[in-house]
Amino acid sequence: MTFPAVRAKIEATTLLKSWSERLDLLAQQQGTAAYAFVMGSCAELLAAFEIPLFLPEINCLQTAISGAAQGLLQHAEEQGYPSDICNYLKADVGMHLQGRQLPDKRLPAPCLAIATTACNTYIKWAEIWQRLYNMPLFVFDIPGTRNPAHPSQPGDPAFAADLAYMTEQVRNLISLCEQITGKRLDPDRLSHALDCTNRMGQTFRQMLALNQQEPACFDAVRQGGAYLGVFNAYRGSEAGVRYFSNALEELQQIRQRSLREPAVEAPFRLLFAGLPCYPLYSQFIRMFSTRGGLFVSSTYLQFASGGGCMGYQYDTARPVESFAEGLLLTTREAMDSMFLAGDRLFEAQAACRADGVVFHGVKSCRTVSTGLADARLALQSRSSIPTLLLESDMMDRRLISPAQMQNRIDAFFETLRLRRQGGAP
Amino acid sequence: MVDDCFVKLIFVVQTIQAFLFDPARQECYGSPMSLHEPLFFGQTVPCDASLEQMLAACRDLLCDTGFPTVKRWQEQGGTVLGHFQVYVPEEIAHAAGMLPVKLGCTTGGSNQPGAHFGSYLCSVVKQVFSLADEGTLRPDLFVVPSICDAARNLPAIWSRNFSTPCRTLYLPQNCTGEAAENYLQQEYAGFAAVVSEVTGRVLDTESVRRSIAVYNRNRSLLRELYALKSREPGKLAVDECYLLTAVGSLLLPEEHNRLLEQVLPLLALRQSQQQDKIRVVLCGCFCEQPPLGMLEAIARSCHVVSDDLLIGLRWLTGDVALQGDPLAALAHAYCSSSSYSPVQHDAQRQGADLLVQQVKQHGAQAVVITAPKMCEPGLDELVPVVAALTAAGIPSCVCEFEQGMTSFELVELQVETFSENILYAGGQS
Amino acid sequence: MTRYAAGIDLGAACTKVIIIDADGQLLARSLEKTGFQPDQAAARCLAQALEDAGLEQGDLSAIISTGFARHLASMRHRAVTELTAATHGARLLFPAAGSVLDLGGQTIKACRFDENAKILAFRLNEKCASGTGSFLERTARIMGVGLEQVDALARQSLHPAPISSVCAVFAESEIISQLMQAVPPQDIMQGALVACVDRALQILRQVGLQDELVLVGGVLRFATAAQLLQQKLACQIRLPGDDMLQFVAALGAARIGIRFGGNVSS
Amino acid sequence: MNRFDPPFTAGVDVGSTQTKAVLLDAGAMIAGTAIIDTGFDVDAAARAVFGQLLTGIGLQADEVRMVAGTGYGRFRIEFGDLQVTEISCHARGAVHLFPDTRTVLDMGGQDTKAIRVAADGGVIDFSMNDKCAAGTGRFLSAAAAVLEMPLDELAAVAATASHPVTISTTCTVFAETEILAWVARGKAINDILLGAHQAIASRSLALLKRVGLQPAITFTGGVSRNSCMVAQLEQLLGSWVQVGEQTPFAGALGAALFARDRLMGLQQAAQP
Repeated sequence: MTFPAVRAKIEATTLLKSWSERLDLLAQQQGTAAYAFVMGSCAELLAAFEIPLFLPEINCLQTAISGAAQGLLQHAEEQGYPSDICNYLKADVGMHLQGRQLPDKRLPAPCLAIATTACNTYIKWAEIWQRLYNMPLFVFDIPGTRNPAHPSQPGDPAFAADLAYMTEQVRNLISLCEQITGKRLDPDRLSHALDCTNRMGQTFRQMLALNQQEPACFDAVRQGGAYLGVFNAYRGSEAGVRYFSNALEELQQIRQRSLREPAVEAPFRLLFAGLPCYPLYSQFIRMFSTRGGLFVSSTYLQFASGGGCMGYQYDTARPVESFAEGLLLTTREAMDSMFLAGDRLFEAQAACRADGVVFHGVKSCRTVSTGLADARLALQSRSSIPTLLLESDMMDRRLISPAQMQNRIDAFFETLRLRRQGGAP
Repeated sequence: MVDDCFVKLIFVVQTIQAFLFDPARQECYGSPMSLHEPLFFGQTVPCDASLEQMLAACRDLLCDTGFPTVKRWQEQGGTVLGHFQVYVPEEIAHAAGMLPVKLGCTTGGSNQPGAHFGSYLCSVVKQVFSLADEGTLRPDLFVVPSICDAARNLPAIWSRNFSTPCRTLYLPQNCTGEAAENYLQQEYAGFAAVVSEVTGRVLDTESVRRSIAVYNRNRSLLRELYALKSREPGKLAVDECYLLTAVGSLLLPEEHNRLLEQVLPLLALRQSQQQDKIRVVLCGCFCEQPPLGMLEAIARSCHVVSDDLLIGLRWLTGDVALQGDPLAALAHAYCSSSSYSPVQHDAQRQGADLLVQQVKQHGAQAVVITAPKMCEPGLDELVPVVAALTAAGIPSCVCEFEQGMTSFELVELQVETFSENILYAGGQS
Repeated sequence: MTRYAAGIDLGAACTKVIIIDADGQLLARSLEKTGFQPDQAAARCLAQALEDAGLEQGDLSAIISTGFARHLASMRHRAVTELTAATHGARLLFPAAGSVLDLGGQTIKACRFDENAKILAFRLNEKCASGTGSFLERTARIMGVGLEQVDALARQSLHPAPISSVCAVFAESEIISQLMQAVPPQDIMQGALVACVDRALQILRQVGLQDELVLVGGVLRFATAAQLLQQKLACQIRLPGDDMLQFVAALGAARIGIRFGGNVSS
Repeated sequence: MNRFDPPFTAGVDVGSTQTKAVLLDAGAMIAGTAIIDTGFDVDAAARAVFGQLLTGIGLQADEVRMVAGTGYGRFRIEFGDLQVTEISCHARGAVHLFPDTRTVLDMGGQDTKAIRVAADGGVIDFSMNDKCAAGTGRFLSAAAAVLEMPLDELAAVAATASHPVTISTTCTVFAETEILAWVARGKAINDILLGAHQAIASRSLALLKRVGLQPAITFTGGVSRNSCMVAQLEQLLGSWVQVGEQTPFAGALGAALFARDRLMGLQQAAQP
């Protein structure tokens, strides 16, 4: 990457730091926050009630990048948590068992937890908090696609039944928030938050579209991670809107520069499917970038933004109903991008003109990883694009063997180079 | 007249007759010759058959990797619903004349990673896929309840590899209000619509209601079997109880009912084993089933007085109402009188507390927890469960397992150590 | 009349027999390779011990078998697992012991027990041999270090290498990649020992720590392992003498024979 | 000596157990092979095997114009001119030995790889054993160690078995325990060994399926000498598996071919 999107990276770091600091301050003042997950976080609703939002997944991946995760995992395992469970969950539990104290910050206790069925582990995870803190837990049923061949669409009777159930649950969640805060929902505040998310999502979508063309403007795993962090932590806020509009502007400038000064050797355009390798975050990306690879697109952006990067536009005139419908559609999009990845990758790799597809399955996350090997087979049956399947973890350094990983990556690039020299068959 | 020295033949014939009297079902059967052939077991057992012979027949059926009962049903033109663990309302498929088969209870099928899966996955997902992939079992409809993250990937993988239809069943996790019950009734209606599409039969109220009655009977017989095991565990080892229950996953409920009706009186007459064994509750078997060898190893040192083996077959704890809309009745039963397993969130109760109650209710001394490898929901509950047991002063022992394991030395080592330290080491000196 | 009991430990590699009297006094012990016929090995080994003790088999009030092939010893009155046996053995050797950690070639076992040697909690590595003796052996082999040199080498280390993956099978690629980054061999060796000890500690912490911990198992041939454990644990650590190291389970089995007799079915 | 024409090129494959070397002449004819145990000093092993290769045919080191290294120790070979992964090398070597090869199975001490290759020896797709999969040669050495039997006799003993046991553990080290358990249960040694071979073969099959195997299949790496493994694979695949004298050297051969490509490229560039 000749012109990295530096500004977006720095601004993201600043914003996430201030998010952490606000939570730290809250913890110091014995305040509490709502715990929710990135897929179906209900951020706009919580914002309308001014309930601070804590996203444990983001906190966990930060501990993996900083190296603090290993101690948390070890601590949880010593309490009997098995080695085979989601390591996000395990590190989080380790943190709670150590008094919500990390080397650089403290975290507030939960006043409410929201776990959608986008990932079933969310529920098990939240049940553990419930045992620790006895706070209200709202389990949010979000029915996904029943038949991979025929997803129901708005207008179908089946969709109407799901939507009715969603709306009813949203109303119940609103009553719960009203109970917790002692105030009524202000529909205007909800509308405003939804409007912010509308603008963020639309911009995010444009940014992703930019990378579909050549030359690519950003690495979807490296810079993509920064975009995701802000999207999730600042959903429904003006700060989020500003960040994304700056980020888009930066990418447009990078694109102009790249067109004027093209790279000596065009990078290998790669599509990433799966989850990042957070314990070796930079090293993992470098294993590709030093060989001339650039991730132009990533399925991670789709599900880890809770489907938000599709740019769904809420109808701010009827905020509650539209919130329910948006939650159903975006979360279903997130679920489809995991469970139905295999059916969508062929179009995705064609759309981003990929030279190769990298699948990274992790032990921690069966939601995303279970289907990857088959998705790869399905892609291979339709296309001759080179693929690489790696397995490691997103949290636990012990599960990662960099020597093995680099060897496989080297072999993959030997294939990509051979193809480029000989012209793809 | 049929030779009545063959018990199996009798209940097979009665089952068939019951079917034949139901005009809606007749199309399943080809020539009348099939009347005189044993339908399911592929073998006959005399009516004075001993309990041991019946158990052996159950074992043969369960260990037969060729799925003889299912094959035979399909050869005769019957359609098969294959469904994944834990609970699926089989009544809906049964009412349309399908043979509901609960997958993942048998010993067959490869549990190797295979080409389609990565390494970090439980055996049961791999096994169910490999059964279809190797052509051993091809249900006409495959249904997966959205029990866990791994299972939720199965329908897409299935539909990419096989042409037979499949569907996810989104059972509610938030069963707190009326909304969930209404939603579930709709979800069942969607399931019923697929069943109709596959079988070409429109489901009417009467036929679903009839099926509910058959399953009510089945659940009540299983409750009797479990009550006997709790009362007199020396009469029924856990592996035997498993055999009697698990064949239900491969038979029509009518036929399973006949088997249980034959077996229960024989069990009552059985001599109880008097051995030094501890009374335990076995838990952790709600989805992936421990291999028989492992249950035998546990039975060598323990009297299992209660367990969650194949809990899905006993999911509804009471009778489903025979009045009103049958789908509404099934939905109501699910939301109001379910068993517990880690794949089902329950806003009112937690698994750990229920287990402590279960131990007390059955007068058990200890708990053996079988922890399925790579099973997220099961393993996530391990610590809370052990903590609750410890707090209640109940000793527990955790053994990891997977369906395809063939070596039980470690299990034996752990269960034996556990049991001998409860039985002997403390008291005498 | 004095009562005597024999404990037979039918281990994967060796079969060990111990004969003690009612006071726990050691009368005889013997050891031989288990081989492919554990029952015969046990019979030979028992005969040898009886001869050394000047006793007949009929003099024994109890013969208790333990170890991996415990159910194959046909002369046994009762079989107990090696976990139970090691606990009783440890308690006999060290009357204040509260837990045992067994560091074997393929298994790590930890037990916590009460004053009657009743096991309160135990744990073992169930699914993989990560961090067991076989990882250390492989590491040493890859670096061309004899097993007897391991301690001397590790002692020279100032900065133990962080070794995160202790899978015995992937040892090669990990160790070679460390060597490639020019990490000194002593730091790799020490790093491997630290990693194995950490893995063992993790299993030990799951059963909960007691005041006095008895260490047994083949990994203790590396003195560094015990030293590292002592550094990381606040509790008292006990090591059976070299002559008893292999006999702890057999001793415990014999002790169970004295305490509970041989007439319990199992 | 005269049979081979200079310039010579060589490939050295430093594997986890053994180090192999192959010498090629100008016409890509195999002029010599050598093999030694890797031991702990990778560079020394590479030098030793290279020396053995040269003495075998009476060449001086400077007569070998280009040396390629492969295998885990490839970056440690100080006299190597280029490094290529063993995946590309096995593919290239297998296609050179058997031009109709479309799928390669390489079974070595630490890794098992399935590779789908193009007609020119280029890698189309590959898949390797994951952590904790027992399908490697190490499993057999473990079995040999437990049963106190020389490694090269395993195949002959296993071939006499009729009722193989099932070995299901996924950890190679635990496989030893499982083998011992079968011994304790009184199973015949040959049945246990055949079970071990079958366990590995079926795991390899999974890898092969993962790359979408196509005939013809060439079996390379150290274990390709094991006739029982060949038979088990053939039975599972229902087709022939190509093996030969040189298949254990396929990695080094591939490396030598890459070295030769590089040399010829440089020569062409030098002569306008």
